[in-house]
Parts: sequence; structure tokens; C-alpha cells
Amino acid sequence: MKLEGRYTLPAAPAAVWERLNDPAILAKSLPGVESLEPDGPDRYRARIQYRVGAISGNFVGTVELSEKKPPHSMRLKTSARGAPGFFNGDGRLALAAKGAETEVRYAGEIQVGGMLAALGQRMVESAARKSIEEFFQVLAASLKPSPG
Amino acid sequence: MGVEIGVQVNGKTCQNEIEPRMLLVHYLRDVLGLTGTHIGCETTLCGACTVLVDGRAVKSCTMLAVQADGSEITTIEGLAAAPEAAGGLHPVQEGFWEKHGLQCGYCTPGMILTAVQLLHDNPNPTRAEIRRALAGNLCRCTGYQHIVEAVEYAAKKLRARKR
Amino acid sequence: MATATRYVGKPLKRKEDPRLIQGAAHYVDDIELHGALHLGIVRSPYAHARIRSIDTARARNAPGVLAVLTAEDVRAIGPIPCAAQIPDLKPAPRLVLATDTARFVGEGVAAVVAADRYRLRDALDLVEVDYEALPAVVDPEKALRKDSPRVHAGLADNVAYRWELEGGDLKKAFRQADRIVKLRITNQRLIPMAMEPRAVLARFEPGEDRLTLWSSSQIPHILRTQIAAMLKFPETGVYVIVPEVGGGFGSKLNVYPEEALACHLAMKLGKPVRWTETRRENFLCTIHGRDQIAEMEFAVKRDGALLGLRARILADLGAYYQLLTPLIPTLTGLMIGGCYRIPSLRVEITGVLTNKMATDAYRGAGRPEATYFIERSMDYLAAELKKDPVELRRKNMPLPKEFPYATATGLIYDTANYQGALDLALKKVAYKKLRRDQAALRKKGRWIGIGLSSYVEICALGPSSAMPAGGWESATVRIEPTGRVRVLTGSSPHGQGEETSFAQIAADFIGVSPDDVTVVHGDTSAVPYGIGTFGSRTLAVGGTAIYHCLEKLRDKLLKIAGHLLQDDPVKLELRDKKIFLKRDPKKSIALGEVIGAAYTAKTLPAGVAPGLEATDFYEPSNFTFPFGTHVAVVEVDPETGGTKLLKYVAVDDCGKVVNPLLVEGQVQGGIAQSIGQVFLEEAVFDEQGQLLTGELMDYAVPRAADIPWIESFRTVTPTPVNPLGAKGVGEAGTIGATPALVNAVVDALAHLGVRHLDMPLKNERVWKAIREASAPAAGKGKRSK
Amino acid sequence: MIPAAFEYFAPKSLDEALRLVDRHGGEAKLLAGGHSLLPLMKLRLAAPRYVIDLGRVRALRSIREEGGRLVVGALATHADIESSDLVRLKCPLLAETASEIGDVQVRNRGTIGGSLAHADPAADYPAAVLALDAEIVAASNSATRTIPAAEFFVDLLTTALRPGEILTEIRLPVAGRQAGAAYRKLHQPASGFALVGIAARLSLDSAGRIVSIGLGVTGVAVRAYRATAAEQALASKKPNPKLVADAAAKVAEGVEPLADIHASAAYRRASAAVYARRAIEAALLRAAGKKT
Repeated sequence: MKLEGRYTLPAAPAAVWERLNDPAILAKSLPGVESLEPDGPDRYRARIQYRVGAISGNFVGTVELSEKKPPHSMRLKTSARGAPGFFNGDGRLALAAKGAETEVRYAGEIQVGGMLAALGQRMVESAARKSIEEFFQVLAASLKPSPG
Repeated sequence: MGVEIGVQVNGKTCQNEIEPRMLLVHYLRDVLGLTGTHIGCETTLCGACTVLVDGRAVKSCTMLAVQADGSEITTIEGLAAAPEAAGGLHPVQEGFWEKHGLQCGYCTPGMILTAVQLLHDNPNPTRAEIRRALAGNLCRCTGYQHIVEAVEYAAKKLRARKR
Repeated sequence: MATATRYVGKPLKRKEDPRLIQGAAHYVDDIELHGALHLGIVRSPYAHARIRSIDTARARNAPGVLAVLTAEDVRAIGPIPCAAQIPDLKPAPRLVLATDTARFVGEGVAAVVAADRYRLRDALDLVEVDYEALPAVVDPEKALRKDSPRVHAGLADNVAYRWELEGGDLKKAFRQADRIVKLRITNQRLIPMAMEPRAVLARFEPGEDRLTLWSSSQIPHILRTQIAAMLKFPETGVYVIVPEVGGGFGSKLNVYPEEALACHLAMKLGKPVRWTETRRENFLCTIHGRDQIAEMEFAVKRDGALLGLRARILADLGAYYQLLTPLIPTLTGLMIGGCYRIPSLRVEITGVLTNKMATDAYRGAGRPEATYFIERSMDYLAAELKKDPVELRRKNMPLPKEFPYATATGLIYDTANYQGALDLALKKVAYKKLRRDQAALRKKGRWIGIGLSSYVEICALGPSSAMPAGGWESATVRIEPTGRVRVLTGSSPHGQGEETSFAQIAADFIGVSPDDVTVVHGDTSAVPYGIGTFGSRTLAVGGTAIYHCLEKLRDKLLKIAGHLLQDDPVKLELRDKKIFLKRDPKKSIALGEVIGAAYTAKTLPAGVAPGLEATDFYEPSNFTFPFGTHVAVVEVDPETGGTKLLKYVAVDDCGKVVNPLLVEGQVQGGIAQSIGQVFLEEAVFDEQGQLLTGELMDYAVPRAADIPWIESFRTVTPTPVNPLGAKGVGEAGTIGATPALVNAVVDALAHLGVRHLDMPLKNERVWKAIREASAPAAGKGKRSK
Repeated sequence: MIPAAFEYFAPKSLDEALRLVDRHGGEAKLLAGGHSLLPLMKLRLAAPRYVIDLGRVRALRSIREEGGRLVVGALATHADIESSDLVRLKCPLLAETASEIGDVQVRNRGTIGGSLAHADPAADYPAAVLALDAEIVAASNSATRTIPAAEFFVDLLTTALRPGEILTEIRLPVAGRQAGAAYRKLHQPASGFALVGIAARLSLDSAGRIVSIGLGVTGVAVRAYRATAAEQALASKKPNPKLVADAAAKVAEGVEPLADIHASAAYRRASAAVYARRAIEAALLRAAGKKT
């Protein structure tokens, strides 16, 4: 299924770009990611424990950044597999300055398979939206100057 | 690892040590050998595994055996021992036979036990009430009409007996 | 029947029921074998993927696991059989486990054997498969494009076959036509969903070289032959037993990988091996049904006379061929003309491969599709020509005196009175009054629709010349020394009730009670080689084989009795366990005494052999062609698109009836499945080939409250094809009902200009049609999807 | 169709249960009737290490009237609620909603507490508890707090319950005079969940004006919500068919409806309006003492 939207982050594109390229920040912002280990340039091996409400599952997979045009756009791909099935996300992020802030437009596609596709059908899209929302929230938090 | 449970199944006391994750339906079928209770799905929708737990119809695939600890369970094998059966078939069983309420028979035990609860709660149901009460039991063969007639037959017979 | 019918024709209670209503019957999964192991399959979550590697180490070392196998380990097992013979069919062989490529979601890639269900389930998650996802093709029309991914890399494209059939002068028909009317109709993919998922149990006894396979199947003998071939094991050592079967509807008319795998593993591990399908597996990897798209093009006269029909049918076969996969659409082709006089006709079928589970025979197998296409078209034509749908049908139906009737597709319809069934249905539903009520209610804002379908179907499959693996059936009937009658049938009933109807036939012949008759089926070591139960053939074909055996036995009994009574056998009659002189019933002999004589063999007439057993292999001379008319009345909620069935009348003619109760049950059950197809059911895939209706939580089958009270009636036109006069009724409901229901919904929206809707008619689809038709910009009279 | 292994506890009291929840925290799941949790566990979409079965905490199954409110224990089953004379008298909307859940067998086992805590976006109860301004009581080892229904449903499958808390009971206002309520639902044909579920609750003054109204909506969005715009359109007004229809049309205002194979966002939105109107009309009839 296709998803798109926009989110405003409280910093200039350069700062956002920097965060997006920081594996530590990525690991923190990508929902459920427990660890990200480098696996080549702009490519990471991920361990993911995904949770939404009572539903949870363990996955292993990759996170990959590509088609980078700093600090304007990039492509973010995740693919992961586990006992409940697999999911792939392939999205493009476009950054644009909006005053002192940055508007990130995203457009991409989510694909799920296995049990996730069967049972989760009703909820996959909502869960994906929720995950994207969380991703940006954590990213936004990381951009706010820490109090004190 | 194992948990000890004690249940009355069809009037008999059963005590077993089981894994806590064991589903009631597997306890009945695999541990007690009561294979009249069938499994038709894994999502609590088909009703083939329906048994009576303390007199209420329950889908035994969505109940852990440990949750049944201390309960009285009636499966299709034990239905003829119910007082309503008066030594023969239970009137609901009889209705299914008389009215051709089954074809392949796979949904039948669950269907019968659900109907038993219905007639306990509502001795004189309308056809619409019967259909609604059987919403949790799928049948792919009969088209349900003969099942509805089977339940009507049983209702009539049970009412006559109570008089 | 020559004999007095005391039981045939009567609504006897079923003999099979006491065990079923008391939980005492045994389906495969109920059979306990000491030490039986549990088999499970690791399945591809991708519709199309290359299998790079499989790591079985973790699973192998898990508690309770005895074996983990991949395709490498089962190379010796032959491919899944396909019996369909279609000229130039492209090869698409399927092995029991995928070797390097998985081609649909659910295809097996590894097999795990464990000590119990729980350990097995844990271990399945531990098999690690490294897949490389490949582009999948899901839509059959896209699969035909040149740039489409190919399901089988070795094939030039995804076209499995093209098949054509032509009769009459179509060019002339289109030249002479006043109107050419075209309509595109889809018949969506369905999931058969028998209540009992498939189950398999295999045991190998090395001492006897005996391999026993219990399977929830409709075809025990064909399964035996195929398993022997796949495993290269002597067929004489293979014993297939089909115990109680919890419904099939065609889905168990097949040979599946798990049957061969369980046998292979039982031999390899030296212990019984069982496999029980989950419902999810049942949805993913047991055959699907229907999935055809038809482009219908009619040449018609202004007065409604049909001159010609050109039908192009695109059939989605899935990724591989199961037993009959490519054959099913050709049945649609044969029956596409329905019960009408269509002098010229051309059918072009394209079978296409996609990354989905195979389609195959599902209740009706090709005929519901044909009937739906033609009957939906008839209503569409009526609307286009501004004729009453009843009159358009009547005008084109052949008259009873025209039978046997040769169709342009080359079939010979045995016998019929289409008008009789139509008239009875109209009378029972009070058609004229209904139309008046409809008009009155429409003025009050209530949208009622009346839908009609007159069908003919093809049953009693069938002459062997037209069947891939033989169309005959076998029986042995034995009268035991105690007087009990044993009927051994090659058919394999699984809910239809032939243990009762066959006993009724036998009881009448032998002069005993049905209680004295035991019908044995499904055990290949007990019954003669048979074809199985499908295609509404069991009574008409299997029953006729029994009829022939009974005739021989009765003649023999009369011959012996004549000898004992010293009278001419032709003057004797057999009834109530007595054989007596027709003109002097007091002169009689007990049946038991005659049976005794047959076995003691001391007082047999010359030339009569001892014993009382007869076997028959019956080859039918033709199919039979049951027919009927169904009428549905629905109400549509203008606000939500919700539909409600108000009334349903079915008139079916299945020839002579042995047990009306059973016929009623078949008709009602079939109509319910049609209601499922029309309003609820559809196998929905996403673009990557994931089945989104992969559980009962998303695939709706009808519940009790979804079905209206069905008023069912019959006309009786016995077939001359077999001595029972019976035609078959197992699929009639699914064949007759589907178009009646859709026609009713379209009729309810006719005042908006809606002319066609594709199934399933879920609330939203109807709602959308209403909105589009009501919107001022939308332009009335347009088709809506 | 078989859950992963777990360690099992069957506490006999709420205190014991709370101690266990405290000890095992995020790795534990509470089991009530099991009709939300067990299906997920069977499909292995949930695999908790510990399962704490509340079934033996009998006190949580009571249904009683207390301080002018109806108090329903978390372990009350849908069947308990549907058939309770007290609920039918004091809070008929909750009984009507319970009767629309699943099927007989599901209603015999499923519990209100389990359903609310799971917060399935298509569950039925959320609509009713929102419409009724119910309060949800959550206990923990340290304190007991009351959460207004309007704050309870936070997101997809997510509630305001905190780690270590157990939902113990639901407190509901008792229906007054000239009050009426109704639950109207469009069923997802396969699962029986709500594609759209509207609970309407209102009361009238002597002049026939709506003095109080609650509209709870389930199935439409990722979480159940109060349709405040629709409520405001009716508040303090004397209802007529047009007013009701116009108000009902606002029931999904500002909401991004869910979409799946069973219903598009547009259909959910349109159906929500129809079902809202029907629920309000039924509630009005009942408030006027008429049968529906």
C-alpha cells in the first residue's frame, strides 16, 4: 500500500539531514529497532522488536539509505523478516526549509507478507502510519535543544 | 513447566498435568481422546470446537485448558447422558437426525451444543432467533434451513417433556 | 425400476447420522496410531521468490524434532499429477517442495517432523529460508502482457493454453443480427472452505511392504494410483483409506504434496506420520475455484431470438496445475449456451498462469461460471431489448419435443422440459403480482428486485471418452450368508448421504430393509477400483453400477428360488424377505432359505454358481442434463447498499429422486454457497500476491442469518441415460442460484439505469453503483463496476 | 494455531495479580476471557513470556449499583452484561452493545475489561463507554485511579493504561428519565467486528429539547472517538428529521477514516452518517418511550 504525508521538524534542513544520517539517531527513531549494525556504506543490519498494543514480533532485516542529495532528498528502505512474516518499506524523503524549520515530505510504499498480511490487513496501514508518526516525533525530539 | 488441572468431563473427573499453553480443544482431543469435538479454524469463528463449559457454549480452541480448571465440561460424546436425553439421544441430536440437519457432520457437534444452550435460555425461539443464536457456527453443507428445523423440532420436544 | 419401490423415493432418515450426531465418527485427524509423528510445512510468504538457501540447523536441534527436509531430500518423489489433457498445454510442473523458486504464497519449501503438534509448531519458526523476492504477477489480464513477469521462467509467456470450440455459422449470425450486444462479466476467485481442513495420516509396515494412507479425499483410488506413481512404490502395496470426510466441494478431488510427503516420511522414519491442515493453509494451498472473466458477444434479432454467441473466456489457473486445473474452463465452454437455442457459437478460452494457488474443481466446476455468464447476459439482453426477462428466456428455450437436443457445442442434452420448470417457478413466486408489488413499492422508495435464472447443467460425469481419468464407476454387491447386504462402491461420498440412498435402492431390489444394508466406501482394499465422488455423479453413475449388480443378484435369487419352489423364476416376486409366486403369494419361500441355498450350494439349479456376489463396472452412454429455474427477490437499502433476501424459490429437475430429503439438502446447501459467492466471498490478493482474505476473519462465508427461507420444488423428467432415471443434484444449487441473485440486485437498481454489477455484491459495491447512477453527471444507462 | 510457551500464573486476588504484574512488567500479558489475547497468541502475533490469568479473581466479575452509578467488573462477560437485569434497567445501551458483539460463544467468554484494554479500533464497547461518559478504573500496586472514557482510547490498540495497572471496573451513569440510547452497527461480514458502530445516548427536557447527548463512534478511525461536532449540532435543540440528518452527517468530521478490503474510507464515512442518524433516531424514539 502507498503512504504519503508531511511532517515539520524544528530545525534547518542541514541539521535534519545530519540526524537522518546518524545511525544512533536512526536506531532510536525507527520504531522497534533494537540495534543497527553497519553493513556497508549507508546500509545497516537491524534487529527489530515491533510492538503495537498486544501485537508484537521479532524481525531481522536491513535499513538502507540511498539516492542521497544532501540536504534535499534521500531514499530510505527497510526490509525485515521474522516468524510472523515480512515487511518492506521503501520511501522517499524530501526536505525543504520552511522558515527556521524543515518540512519533510514522504512518499512510499509498504509491503507486508505472511501472517502479517493475513491478520494484520485491517491494521497494517494504521500501524504503518503510527510508526511513521513515531519516527518523526522521536526525530523532532532529538532536534530540540535539550533543556538546561 | 506442567500445570495440574482437574475437570469434570461428561461427568467423569479428569486430572492431568499439562502445558499451560495447551488449548482446551487439544486437551479434549489429544489427552482425553474425545475426538467428537472438531477443529475448523484458528480464529474463533467457525464454532466446530464448541463445547459446554459449566453449561455455556464455548469455543474450546480459544480457551486454555488451564482456564477450565475446576469446570464441568460437556462434549458431544456426553450429551446423551444429559437428563433431557432420557436414556436415548438428546432431543437436539434427535432433531438433527429427523430433519436432516447435517451432511458431512463436521460442524454438527458444535452446532448441537450451541443449540442446547439456546434452548436452555429460550425454550421457544423463533426462526430468526435460532439463526442468530447459531451465528458462531459455520456450516458449509446444509444451507442451515434443516438445522433451523432440527432446532425447532428439539424445542417442541423439550417443551412437551417439561409439561 | 422393475421392482416395487418401497424405499426408493421416500425421505428416509440417514443411516450415517447416528455416529455423526454422537461424536462417534472418525475423520482422519481422529484416528489414533501409536507413536504417530506430526508433519508441518514451512511455506513461502512470497508469491514469487528465489530460494537462495535454507538453514535447517536450528529447527533440527529443537526439542522433539525428528526430521527437517527440503526439496533436495525429496527429489525422488514425482511431481503433483495433472490428469487434464489439453492440446499444447504448456508444462508447469510442481514438486512436493519448491526447489529453487516459490511461485505462490503458501508453496511448501521445507517439511518438519516432530513428536507432537506443539513442538512442531515451535520448530516451524526455526527454519530459516533466505528468499530473493521476484516480481509477481497476480492479475490474469496483466499476465497476458508482453512485459509481464513470467510465472515459469522457462516458458515464453504466461499463456498455459488456448482452446477453441465452434459450431454453426457464426459469421452469418452476426451478419443477420439486428443487434450485437456485448457484456464483460467476471466470476471471482473463491475458496471452497470445506469445514474439515485436509488431513493425512500415513503408516508404513516394512514387514508387509504395506503403505497405508488415510486422507480426507474424494478420490481414494485415483489417489492410490498417483501416490504409487509419485513414490514409485508398487500400487499393490498402497492402501488408501478415506474415512469420514468433512466436506469437499471439489477441494479434495485432488492429489496434494502433503499426501506424498507423509507417506515418504512414514517410510523414512519408520513411524506413522500425520499432517493436519490449518485453516490458513486451507485458504492458501488447497485449490481455489472459479476465477474466470468472460466477454460475451451476442447476435440477436429485434424480437429477442438469439442467433449467435461469441464468448472469450480468460481463466486464471494459478501457478501450477492440480489434478484438473486446465480442464475446468473447458466445461464452462461446453455449457456456455445454457438452456437456449443458439444456432451458432464460438468459445475461445485462454488459460493463464499467475502467482497464485491453482484453481480447480469447486462445486459446479465450470458450469456455475457458464450458467452465470449466460443467465446474467439474458437479463442484460432483456434490458437492452426492453423485453421481459421471462419472455426472452421462453422464446429461446427448446421445446420438450426437441429432445434429445444437439447443442452447437456438440453436446446432446438428454431430455428436458425447461418451460415446465420456468412456469412452476413463476407460479410459486407469484411473478405477476410480484412485479406489481415491485412497482408500487418503488414509488414508496423501497427498491425490490426480482431475479431469474433458468439453467441446464451437465452431470453424472460422465462418459469416459470425455473424462481425463475415466468416467465409469464400479460396485460390488454381496449378500452375506446371514442375509445382510453389503454394497461396496467405488464412489466416495462425503456428506451427500449415499450410505442411505444406496441402501434404499438395494433394499427394494433384495426385498430387505435398508437397515439390513451396509454401504462400504473409501477403503481401496475393500471396494473395487472406482473413480470417486464429484460432478454430481455418485447416484447416477455409481448408483447405476449398484443397480446392475442388484439386478444380477435378484435374478440369481429368483433362479434359485424357482428351482426350490419348482416354478418358473419369471413368475416369482421378491418382497419383504420372501420370494413368492405372483399369482399365488401363499406359495413362497423365505429369502434366508434361498440365500442359504446359494452358500451351502447343495441344491442349486444347473449352471448357477455358488455365492451371492456381483460386480459391475458401469460406463454411462452420455452425461445427464438436469435443469431448473430459480427466482430470487431482494431488497436494496438505498442509503447503504445493503441487500436483504426476501424470498427464494427454486425449481429443480434432477430426474427421478431416490431420497427427497437428501435432494432438498443438496439444493439448499448449494444455494447457500451461491449466496456466499454473490454477496460475501472473494479471494482478494494484493499486487504482490498476498492473500488478504487468508483467514475466516476476512473471508466471509454465509452464516445462518444470511440465508432466507428457501422454497424448493421439483419437476421430474427422468433421464433415459440410466435405469435409475436419476441425473444428479449435488451442484444444482450453486449453478442455478448465482445468476438469479445477481439479476435480482441489478433489477432492484434498474430504475437508476444500472445494467450490470460484478460479484461479490458487497454493500459498498452496490452503494457505489447507486451513487454513480444517481449522480447527475454520471449519465444514466452506464455500466458500473 | 498453537501459542508459544509461556509461564502461567492464576492469582486468586487482585493484590496478588498486581504484585505479579509489577514483577513481570512488560513481558507479561493479562488474560481475562482470552478472546482478544488468545487469537493473537495462536497466530503468534503475540508471544508473552508470562500470562497472568485473572479468571480466578472472582471479585472482578461483579455487576452492581453503587453511589448512583452502575459498576461493571472488568471480568463481566458480554453475556453477563447482555443478560443482566440491572444493566438492562440502568444502562440499556451497554446491554444492547454487548448483545451485538461476536456470537453466543464469544459473548460467553469475552469480557468487557479485556475488550476495552485491547482497544481494537473495531470493537463495540468503546462506542458505548464514550457515549455514556463512563469512567474506567485502573488499579496498580501504589494507587487506584479513574480514567474518563474520553481519555482512555489513545491510539491504535493503545489505551491510557500504564504499565503495572490492571483495569478493574467500569463506572457508568445510570439512565435518567426521558433518556434514550441505541447502538447501531454495520458488521464486517467475516469477523463480525464493526465497520461502523455508533452509540447514541441522549436525554430530553420536558419541552422535548435535547439536554444531554453523547455519540460514540467505533470502527471508523484508528481509535474510538466522541463525535463532538455532531453532538453540538443537536445539543439544546428540539430535534427534527433534517436536524438529526445534518448532525449525523458530521459524525466523521475531521476524522481520517480507516480503509481496508471491507470498506473504503469514503464508504466508512458515508455509512457512519447513516448509522449515526439511525442510532439517534432510535434513541429519540426510546427517550419518548416508544419501541424501536
